[in-house]
Amino acid sequence: MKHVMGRLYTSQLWRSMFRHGLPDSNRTRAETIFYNFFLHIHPTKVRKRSLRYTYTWGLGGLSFGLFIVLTVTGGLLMLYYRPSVPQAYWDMKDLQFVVSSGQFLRNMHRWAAHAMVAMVFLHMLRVFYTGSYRPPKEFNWAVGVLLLVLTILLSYTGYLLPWDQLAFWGISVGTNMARAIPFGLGEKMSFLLLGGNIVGENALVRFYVLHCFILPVAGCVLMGIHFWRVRKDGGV
Amino acid sequence: MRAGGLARQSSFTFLALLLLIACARHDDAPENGGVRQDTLEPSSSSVSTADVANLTYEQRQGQHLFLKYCQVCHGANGRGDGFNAFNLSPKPRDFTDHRYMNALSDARLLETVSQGGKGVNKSVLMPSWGGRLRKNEQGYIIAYLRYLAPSSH
Amino acid sequence: MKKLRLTFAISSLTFLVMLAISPLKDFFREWKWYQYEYNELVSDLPQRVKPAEIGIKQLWIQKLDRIDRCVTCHLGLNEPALREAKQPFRTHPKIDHDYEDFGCTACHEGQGSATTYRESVGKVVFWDKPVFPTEFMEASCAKCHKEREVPHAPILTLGRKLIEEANCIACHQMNGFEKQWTPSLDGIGSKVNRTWLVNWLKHPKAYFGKTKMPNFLLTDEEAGILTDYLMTFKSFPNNAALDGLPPALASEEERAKLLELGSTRFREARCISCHPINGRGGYVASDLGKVASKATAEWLYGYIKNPKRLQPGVEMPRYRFNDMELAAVVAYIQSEYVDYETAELPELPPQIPNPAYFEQGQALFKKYNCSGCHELGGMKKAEEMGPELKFIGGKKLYEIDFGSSNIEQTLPSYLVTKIKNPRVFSPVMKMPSYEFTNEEAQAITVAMLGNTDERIPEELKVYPKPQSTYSPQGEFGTLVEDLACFGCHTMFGRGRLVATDLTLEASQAQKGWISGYFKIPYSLRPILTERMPNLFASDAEIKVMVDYMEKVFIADSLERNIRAGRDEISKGRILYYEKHGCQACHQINLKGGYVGPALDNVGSRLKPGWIFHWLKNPQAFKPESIEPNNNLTDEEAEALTAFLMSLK
Amino acid sequence: MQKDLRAEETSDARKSPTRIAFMKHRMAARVKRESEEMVMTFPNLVVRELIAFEIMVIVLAVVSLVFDAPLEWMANPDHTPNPAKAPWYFLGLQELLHYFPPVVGGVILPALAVIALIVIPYFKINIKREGLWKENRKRTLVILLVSVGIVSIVLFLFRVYAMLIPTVAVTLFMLLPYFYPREDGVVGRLSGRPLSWWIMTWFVVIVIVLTTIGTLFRGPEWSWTWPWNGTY
Repeated sequence: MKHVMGRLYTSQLWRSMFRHGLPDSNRTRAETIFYNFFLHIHPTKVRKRSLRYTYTWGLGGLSFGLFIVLTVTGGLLMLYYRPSVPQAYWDMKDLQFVVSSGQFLRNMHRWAAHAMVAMVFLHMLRVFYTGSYRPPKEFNWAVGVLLLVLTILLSYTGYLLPWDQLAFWGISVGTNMARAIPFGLGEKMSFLLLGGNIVGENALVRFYVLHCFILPVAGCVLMGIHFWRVRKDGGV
Repeated sequence: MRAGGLARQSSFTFLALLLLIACARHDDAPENGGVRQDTLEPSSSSVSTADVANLTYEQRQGQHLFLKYCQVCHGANGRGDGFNAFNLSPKPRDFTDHRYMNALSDARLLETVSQGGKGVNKSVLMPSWGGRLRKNEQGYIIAYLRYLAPSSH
Repeated sequence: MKKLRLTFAISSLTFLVMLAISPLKDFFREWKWYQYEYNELVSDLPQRVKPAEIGIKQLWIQKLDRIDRCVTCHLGLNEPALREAKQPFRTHPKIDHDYEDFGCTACHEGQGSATTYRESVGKVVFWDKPVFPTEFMEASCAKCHKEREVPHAPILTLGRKLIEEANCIACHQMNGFEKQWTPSLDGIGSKVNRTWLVNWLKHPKAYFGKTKMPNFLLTDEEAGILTDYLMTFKSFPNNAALDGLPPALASEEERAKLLELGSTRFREARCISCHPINGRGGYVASDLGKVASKATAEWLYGYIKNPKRLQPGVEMPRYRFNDMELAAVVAYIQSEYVDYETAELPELPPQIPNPAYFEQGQALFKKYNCSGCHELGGMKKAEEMGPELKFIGGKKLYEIDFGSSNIEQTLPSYLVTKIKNPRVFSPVMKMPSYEFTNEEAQAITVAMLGNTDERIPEELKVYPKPQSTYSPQGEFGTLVEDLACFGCHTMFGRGRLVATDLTLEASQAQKGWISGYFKIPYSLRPILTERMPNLFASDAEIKVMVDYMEKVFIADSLERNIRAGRDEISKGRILYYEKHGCQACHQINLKGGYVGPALDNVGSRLKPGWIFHWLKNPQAFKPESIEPNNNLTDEEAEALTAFLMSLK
Repeated sequence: MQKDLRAEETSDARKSPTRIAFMKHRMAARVKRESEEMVMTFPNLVVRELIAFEIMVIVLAVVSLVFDAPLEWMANPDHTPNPAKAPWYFLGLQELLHYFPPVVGGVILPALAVIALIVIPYFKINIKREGLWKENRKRTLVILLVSVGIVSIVLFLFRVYAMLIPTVAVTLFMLLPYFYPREDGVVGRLSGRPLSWWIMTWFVVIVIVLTTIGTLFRGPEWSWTWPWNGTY
């Protein structure tokens, strides 16, 4: 057994993918981090202090974890969802009744979305109360606030997609709030958002595109910046 | 030792979770259909409502046809006591006679309804309904006759 | 480090297990067990039944835009071998609509897309249309069938009839119903006495059990005020006035002399063909049992003399009585039809009208939308309408206020309760009580549930026949109006069907017989209580009517010459007695059944062509007739006709 | 004489703007770095992150298996539910709209909050994060009472008790170290809190209170409804 594994680890195919040996010495452990695309965001060594959960609670990391869960479940849900009236609603029913694990996927997506809003907000509180927003991290704090706004917008745009009473009136109430912005700006904004004056098929398509493409891409870019800055400012 | 504990622990968690899920998604037993009456007023039981709930679709349709075409002679309850019965000789058949009715096949009953007494060597006073009632309507009537005299087994 | 590894091991294991549960749950879905059970069931049957392939099945009904997955579990719908099997495997009864063309939920409702029992029968919060219980099933027929009588849907048909009779559309907008005639209240102050009106308003059915007037559940005070208000309306429509009593009715003695004549005329006029007396008799008009305690003698006299003058639109014939006969009939009614029970009760104490009674009475009249049915003082249109019911069947549960009642929260149960007990959900509701039985309330509910805004393709809909616009002109037209023929007879699709459809009368009956029948009507069927009244029409009037009928109520295609030789007659006699057993229903010389009309003089009553065509296909002329269609050959029909024509 | 010059390692550039030590003539330069214990990222951090992620997904999966995501009736533009509620994270805002005119509740206040959040780090006041009551105690008290008074009067005029009560409560906690100075315990800890901390806490408390009220305590016509009488 050991022999076979040994052969595998030394084969050219394996070596072409993983350029480091088994992470059994500090050198190979360091290599594991910086040769790995996904792990290279981390430094090879971290302060022991920052491993303490009670300091960061891992809230930022978990927010990102939720984002991953949402991306995966959301991607799968997109396979069954048509953003049109009233198909959207019947697709929800089909997810519930016919699609394998469809209800589970939708539940995961829904609850993870709610959790993410709360998680990002809590992360912001943690950052504030530990004073981690102070210079030189002020810009990263601003990026973080924008990420919170993006998270809420993502959740909000997704709220309309099932096209049920809850969704329709939740969104109607929300956009009516935006209409209060003076100088006709609110009217313009809500018209832009809804693609019309009422929540209808146009709004559904717009929210769908915002939810599945524009906002996630913007989020990814900002997240990249956010993580990069964390690392540069001495974080994990 | 530790591995055993782990296995026990994880299997316990798994079972607990399954239990949780089973409780949450418990499917209700079929409820009794029909409208519950307003509790503010004692409900009056109505015969025909009970009939509707107890009879199958065919029997209900059959009952409706029976009351229109057959009851004048055979009576509303199929006892052969319709208001026109005493003008007739021989008397109309009593459909609640289990022994007699159960001995007749569906095909025979259908023949009688469709061709009348003359078609089956019975009294000509029984008209033939083949020209008036469609095949499935005759079937409904047979279904209702079977309801009036359910087979005894 | 070891602890970390252990935690990692446990969490990874749990992680994988958790992610595996959902696919596992999917694998053991409810419908699969039904399919396994079905396959087991059919493998035990003696007949060969194809087992089901495991998997979700659905019917896609494009024209109705429905997808029904009911067939996933209801697997035996098309298998005659499973007629007695338990649900969900039982065979579907054979009906005119194949479920493969119409799907399941179009008729049964429920959530067609669902694949679990609970969700598919729809007893879940966010599905408003759970599967109809059997007693409401016929509501679905109403989605497409807009005609008055829906075949194979007796409950729906009854419901529609009740809605029309109760005049629901006086207050509620609903498609497909016509407003029923209701009496005008102008002149009511000169017609009835106050005591009667108070009692009537408080409980109409106590006076006349079959009245269409509902009980508005008025308090004593409200009834009093409304009565005072109504009693102020003394003058009749179009300023018609009562003539006062003729001298013949003025004194007791004079009246007593007339009683015998009155009694005879009352019977000859067959008043009870339309008016019941203490509940017995016809059902077209109001009960006469206590009419002398209700209406004044002046009014009775004026009304019978010319009904339409005091009550425009009423379908009461103007009998051709002379003044003496008229006074006699009124005298007879006055002596005979007295309400002895209330007469013995103490008179209501003299009323001191509330000074504001007129305004308050008018407010009550408007509040209860009395003008929805009754004309009064030019107030013709209904002012306060009830809720629109055009689409009541599609009403969502969140739009219904169940109040504090604890009935089942479904639309049918709401409607049944509301119809039976109109003010149960909120005391501010104004709907009157019609005292419907449970059965009637359910029938009405069925008819209402069919009023949905569901989109149904036009080609599936069945509409009622368009309203007949037949309106005879000239002398005949005046007579038809005056004698209120449409009140009982139908002509060219217009009128009631209490009596014969006259559209083909002249093809049916011989001219001489018709004239004779106008003079002395008699009952053609031994068991009927209603029959044609003697209208006391003059010979000239009869001639006008018969001549018109001979010209218009006739179809040349029904003429036929029948050979009536001895051979044919004896052959017909054999057919009558020995082959088709006609004597089971028809009497000749007092022998035979009395389901159909007696045939004693049929040879001098009917025309041979009519008999021939009727025997060939009775329902072509009278769809509701229960006469069997014996599929006679032309030869047989001619022989029977010959036999019948020999009965003079 | 040799005096140790300590170069503190900090990420706070303002507090120690440079990391240059000024050396006197002939002084031996020896910078001692305060060493902090470092560990390898792999596996220490990576495995911990994975565990956290896994536990989170487990919790989510359990929740998803037990509670179904809501799906109500199909959207019906003709029938407004009573009350019509936005998603829960906007219910604080909706609650504000109940009290203030739309422009104030729906635009000015939330915009102020977001802008304030973004600009917090750019105001370099009290960068050392000294306790509220460390200096100028009298002046601070007057300013505090006046500003809280103004805010409270405005809130009282609009009848916004849902904000007034938390405001007063937070102020009381702020005043606690002033009137009962202690070194230790809760009061001792509170006395070390800077103004920015208090403002953020006030903001958070109000967000939580308003969101909770909007979510659980509002029924038809946005009237006060106890959660045990049904949530909407």
